[in-house]
Amino acid sequence: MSVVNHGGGAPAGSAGPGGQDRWKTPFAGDAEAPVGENERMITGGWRIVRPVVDTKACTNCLICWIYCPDACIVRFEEYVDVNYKYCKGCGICTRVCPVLCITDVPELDFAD
Amino acid sequence: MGKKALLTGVVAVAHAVKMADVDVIASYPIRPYTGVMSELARMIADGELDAEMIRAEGEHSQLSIAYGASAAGARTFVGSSGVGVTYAYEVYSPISGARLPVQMMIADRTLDPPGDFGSEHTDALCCRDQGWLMGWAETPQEALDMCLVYYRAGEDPQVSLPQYACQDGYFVSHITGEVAIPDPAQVREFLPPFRPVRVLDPAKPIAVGPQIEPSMGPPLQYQRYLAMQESRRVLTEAYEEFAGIFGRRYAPLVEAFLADDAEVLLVTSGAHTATARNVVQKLRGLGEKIGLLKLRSIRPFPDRELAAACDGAKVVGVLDNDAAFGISGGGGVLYTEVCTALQGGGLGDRELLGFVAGLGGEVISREEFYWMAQVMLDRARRGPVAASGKRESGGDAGLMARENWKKTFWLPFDMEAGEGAA
Amino acid sequence: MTEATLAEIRSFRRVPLEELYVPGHRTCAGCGPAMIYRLVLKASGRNTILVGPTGCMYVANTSYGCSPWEVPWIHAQITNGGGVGAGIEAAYQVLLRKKKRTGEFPNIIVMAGDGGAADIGLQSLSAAMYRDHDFLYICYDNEAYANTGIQVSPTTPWGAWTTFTPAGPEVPMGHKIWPKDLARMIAAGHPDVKYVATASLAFPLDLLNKVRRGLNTRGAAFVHIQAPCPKGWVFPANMTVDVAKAAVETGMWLLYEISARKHRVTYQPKQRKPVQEYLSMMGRFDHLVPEHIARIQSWADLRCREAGFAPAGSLEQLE
Amino acid sequence: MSGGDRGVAWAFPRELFEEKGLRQVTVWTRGVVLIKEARDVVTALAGAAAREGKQSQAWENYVDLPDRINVPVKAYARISDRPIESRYIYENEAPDIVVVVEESLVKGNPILDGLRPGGTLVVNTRRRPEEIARFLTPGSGLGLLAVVDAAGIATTEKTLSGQEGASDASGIGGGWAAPLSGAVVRACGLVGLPSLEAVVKAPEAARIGYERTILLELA
Repeated sequence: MSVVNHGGGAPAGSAGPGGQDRWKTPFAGDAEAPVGENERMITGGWRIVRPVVDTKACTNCLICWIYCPDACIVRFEEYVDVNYKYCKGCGICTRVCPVLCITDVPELDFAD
Repeated sequence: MGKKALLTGVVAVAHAVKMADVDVIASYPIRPYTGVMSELARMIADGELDAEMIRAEGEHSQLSIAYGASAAGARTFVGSSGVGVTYAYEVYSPISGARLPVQMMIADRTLDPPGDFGSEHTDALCCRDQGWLMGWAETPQEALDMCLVYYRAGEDPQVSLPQYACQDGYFVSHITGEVAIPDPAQVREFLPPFRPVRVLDPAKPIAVGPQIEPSMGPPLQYQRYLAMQESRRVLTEAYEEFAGIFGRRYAPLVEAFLADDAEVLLVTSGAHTATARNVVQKLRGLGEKIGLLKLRSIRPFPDRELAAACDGAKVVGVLDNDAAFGISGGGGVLYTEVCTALQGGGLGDRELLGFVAGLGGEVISREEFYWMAQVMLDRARRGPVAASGKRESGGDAGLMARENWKKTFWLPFDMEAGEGAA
Repeated sequence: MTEATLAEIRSFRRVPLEELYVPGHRTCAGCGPAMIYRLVLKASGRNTILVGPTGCMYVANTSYGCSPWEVPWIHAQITNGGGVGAGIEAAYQVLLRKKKRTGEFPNIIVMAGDGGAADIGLQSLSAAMYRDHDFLYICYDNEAYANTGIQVSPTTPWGAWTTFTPAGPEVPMGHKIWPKDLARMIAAGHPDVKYVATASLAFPLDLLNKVRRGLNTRGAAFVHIQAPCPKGWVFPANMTVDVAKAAVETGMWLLYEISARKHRVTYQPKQRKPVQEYLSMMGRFDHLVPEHIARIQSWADLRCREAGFAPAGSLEQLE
Repeated sequence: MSGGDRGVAWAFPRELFEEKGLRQVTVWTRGVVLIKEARDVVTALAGAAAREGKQSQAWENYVDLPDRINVPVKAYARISDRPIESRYIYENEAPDIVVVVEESLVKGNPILDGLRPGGTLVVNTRRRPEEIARFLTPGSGLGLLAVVDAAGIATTEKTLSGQEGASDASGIGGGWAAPLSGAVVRACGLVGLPSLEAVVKAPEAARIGYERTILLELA
């Protein structure tokens, strides 16, 4: 958590009881805008099933990309893949894929 | 140099808003504050002021517009009265929580019922704990000056809090008084352009007001608490600098009148102070050791300053122009505040009385202030009330009776009923 | 104020790659409103300020003091999205005019749910539309107070089950009031509003372009977007697009725009499907009996006629 | 909590609060159509007094407002050589001067209530003062009755500007208020005529009003 402390705010970085981080609260609770991803809310652990793209079969039509609510379809030159750090496993990409190149696979089938 | 004019409180504030070069104004009509907005609309129509004036559809939206505009970096002005003030209640804490130094002028009006439009401080005092600076102006001059001082203090990065600049409706808002209108150059010297601590700007994106986790709650509220504490110093410095630039010196938090050797002190705020001061002065002429303390600031509440000023007084009376039903002590808001402020200073040696008066916009007459003074002087003559510790250990029946003496009074009823004697 | 006009987007490949609504937010898996949020920011670009009245898209997105937006965002109360948007707009107008700041006038977008737009915040919305502030107000309509646990809102369909309108022996249809038609209210009653449209997440290019047209309009614009809610409507998270599409194909959600006071149907199904196909996709309509469904069918038929849909079958004849 | 057996012994020493040199002006008018004229009279008199270095205040009675067409309403001014102590005693309790903007108000309205003994009444009318006197309460202590045909000297102005404590963008004293204020000056010398002429839009009308005022000594 970044510290933005304007005067009247909590003492910046100063130790509250126990000298804990909880005193380092941004000014008025403002949140910094994220860059690229919001690491304060990693949602990959939400998945029950994992969408797996057969990248060879993918036609790069971008339908799954446009519909992903979590911006987790990653575009490459000739195919797409999935950002598993944030993918919640909703299954929309699998559902909308016109060439059926995405498969929902149980998360526990994977070691990682 | 500036010039002098006879102005009402609302027009005096409009001049201050103009000289503060306010950017966004949001209006909604309700008497008696409404004249400030017609005056500002005229100034815009006549090319005297360049500002966006949004005719909002209610007070709630007035404050919402102010919230957005201030977050986008604009110096912002709104106002209201009575139930208009309470209608906007939802938005007060978001504004102070986002640390946006919006200024709201309140020309007091009774909350319904009674469905009249007389002045009563209840409307503003309902909002006293929302994280806004709050204080009362006694005259149009004070109203103008308070507007400038409040922008200056509220926008100070050490404070970053909104401000309720209050004045008694009709009394201050509508009666003309002589006002020294400052020179714009003086105002520019005193009040620098608004430099917000952060702005909604695509070039520097942030999120204002996100949801938090509970552990962020204590420090976030603590920030606001510290800012309010800090505002005592900032206000004091602002009034000091104000005196240097404009030549008008104000006691920043508590204004004492004939208080130095007073055995009896009346605490007031707002317009009726003028009448109270008149009565106190006459009684001094008769040899009574009575004085007056006017609270210029209610938030922050000047407890230390008040306690210091009350040191040595046998009886402290508190005028409340507000209805607070069921409140501790049976007086008004200020009575409970003063009791808390003075508790550390040997409360047992000093009697604290509360007087609720002038409700519904009724004039607080000289007769009423005179009676309040007589009640206080009578108590002072009877000597100090023993501390409750003594009572418990001593078991003195007389002392117990004294502790049960009536402490709070509603005027004119208790006056007419012959209450007041110990 | 000179501003670049946002161009029409004609294919998925032309949709901006840049993500301004980044991965990492606490919205449901399969969330319709989140999908809409992402598309809206692809349409508007970086020069945007968002106003987020209380609702799912405030609470879920900013949970625990974080933000998933690369553009500035500010919370508004559920009551006052219109007012807060108006204040930001007024500030930018005057600060640029008085040269207190430099740069471009931003796209100001209020993203309100149906409760914040059609119910408790309607006054604030109406007043802002009436005053013609230069901003875009979007209602993402998930047809209930979803954040608080699915309570009825003024856009909840007749016959829907919500926690405040459960179906039971005494009230077999559940909710028994027909929904407010917010887009038509805004269009009919606010003469200075120059652009009003409805959109569906199942038609993303249409949605993107309607958002852009709203932003390109000088003055107030309003876009009403149906936002299927897998939690509240009770359907599997992977079905969000299917449900949205079915709403359009059955005439339960109509796509049109009103620009310069001209009403234009922007999409009409060639052969409108029975509403039963849409209703049966969702648990919130499970309790309905055939006579209820017939009533909903009549309602949909009426609305399609009012919206200027060509009679069933006539489209083929025209082509 | 109970009070004592008896109240505090007290009697209000009214004489202690006499404000020597304070002059109170109460103006009666009719709502909406003639309210500006009443407001202008008190504003002009207070403004003229301020020019002379005096303390002054001017205001409308909020209990009478918002005004409705023809309803009797009041406006007030206070002028003093010394700081005004009764600034927030809202109504004039004992006017020295009563001004009636529209003549029919003398009938059936308590215009002379509280009048200070020997006080002055100024009425805008073409009638003779004796004719007006017929409608006045006997024993009111009125010392001087002044009449002026303000309507014959100026025409009324109508504006919504200046309501609710705002300033009046149409200016002060362009209508009946100028000759009426002139009559006040003539009747009791509250302020000097040059000061009045300096603050009104129609100084000529103020002077003519001053000159054409007819005085009737009573009491």
